[in-house]
Amino acid sequence: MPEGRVTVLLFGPAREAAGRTSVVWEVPAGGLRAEEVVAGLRARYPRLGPTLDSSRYVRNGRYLSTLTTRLRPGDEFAVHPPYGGG
Amino acid sequence: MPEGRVTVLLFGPAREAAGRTSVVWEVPAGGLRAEEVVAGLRARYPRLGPTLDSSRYVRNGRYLSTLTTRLRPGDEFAVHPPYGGG
Amino acid sequence: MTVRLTDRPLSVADAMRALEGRGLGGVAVFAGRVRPDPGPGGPVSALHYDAHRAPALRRLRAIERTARRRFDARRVVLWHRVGRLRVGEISVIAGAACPHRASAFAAARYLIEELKATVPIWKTERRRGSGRRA
Amino acid sequence: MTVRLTDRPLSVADAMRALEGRGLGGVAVFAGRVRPDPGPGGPVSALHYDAHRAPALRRLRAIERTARRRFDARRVVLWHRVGRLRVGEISVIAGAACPHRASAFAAARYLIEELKATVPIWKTERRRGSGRRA
Repeated sequence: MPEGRVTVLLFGPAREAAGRTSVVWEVPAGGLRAEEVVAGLRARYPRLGPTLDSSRYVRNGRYLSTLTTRLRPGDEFAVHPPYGGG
Repeated sequence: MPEGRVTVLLFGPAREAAGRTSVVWEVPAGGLRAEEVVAGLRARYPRLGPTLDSSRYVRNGRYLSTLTTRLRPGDEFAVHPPYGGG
Repeated sequence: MTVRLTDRPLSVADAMRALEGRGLGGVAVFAGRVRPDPGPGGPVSALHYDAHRAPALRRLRAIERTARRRFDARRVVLWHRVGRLRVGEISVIAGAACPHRASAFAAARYLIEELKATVPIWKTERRRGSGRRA
Repeated sequence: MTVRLTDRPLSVADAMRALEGRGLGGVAVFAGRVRPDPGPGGPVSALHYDAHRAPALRRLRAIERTARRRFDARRVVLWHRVGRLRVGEISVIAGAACPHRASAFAAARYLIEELKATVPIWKTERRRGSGRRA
């Protein structure tokens, strides 16, 4: 995973709505908060909106309790829609 | 099954205690009640007593609600100790 | 066959095949195996199961019908082995396939509980040591 | 393996072998199969499952540990398939072997309910007809 980028993972309905399983996100000089990624996804993939509203967010395998969390280069940021295993 | 006889079936613990799976019982001229068979089994196989106390009795596939029931030649009379399948 | 009393080994793979069917999203299966219970006469080395065959089969079929009606079980297996079983062998398989998983679990549980309580089948134990014990 | 995320077909016979063990008298297994649910886009012809692999495996192992502790489950299988599954194929197997049957049922039920509620696995449907639907 290159420095300066965050890998955004899309699963299940999020993957379906965006038409892709991951997106590479550049971390700007001023830093990047999780909520900025979510807003960016919403703008870039309009069909993704409803899924983003019902999703939880995971940074490096940990659920985020707030989207004001800062993401760092090399982070994995995952969109978890409601689970559907079984 | 010959006329003039009842087949007594012994299962599970009753079979173990009596050392056999069935007994042929003659029906005397005066007839035969279920309780007479049970008393006879008790006398003939002393180890069978406790099992007989906890058993139910079945004539031709039907549970008997009373042991005063008369058995007829050709009947199948079964001793059902508490069930143990599974 | 939905209900079985057999002296041949029971196979869960066979049971799963018998429980296949379109639209049956949940399959729950219970298998009972002979345990080496400790006891005064030594651990169990084998069990002997016998059944009063005709009444047992009638009762198994009645349990099956109730499971179909009460839990919407579309496929049922209720198989019991008879004869001599060694420790570890499967004595009983109770399984149900239903459209949904909650009813599949409830049906399988019902099948095995009813079998144990109401079907004329008996087990007698063979222990390493003193021979026989009921 | 006690927990699995695999793109290979799941086998209940394999699960039963993994659930063998001395003294385990009760084995309960749940298998989920792909249903041809009706829907606005036509019946489901296939499902696609994907998982967030590392967190999913961690969570499966945590569920397994709890089942062992809470229900005295001595053997556990908690297997989920990923990738494309056709109608009728097995998506999940949750099984537990315990000394007694009541705990085996409770453990299997716990395993599947926890998996569905807490493990990052998703399914998306493929329908005959309009293509995709979440």
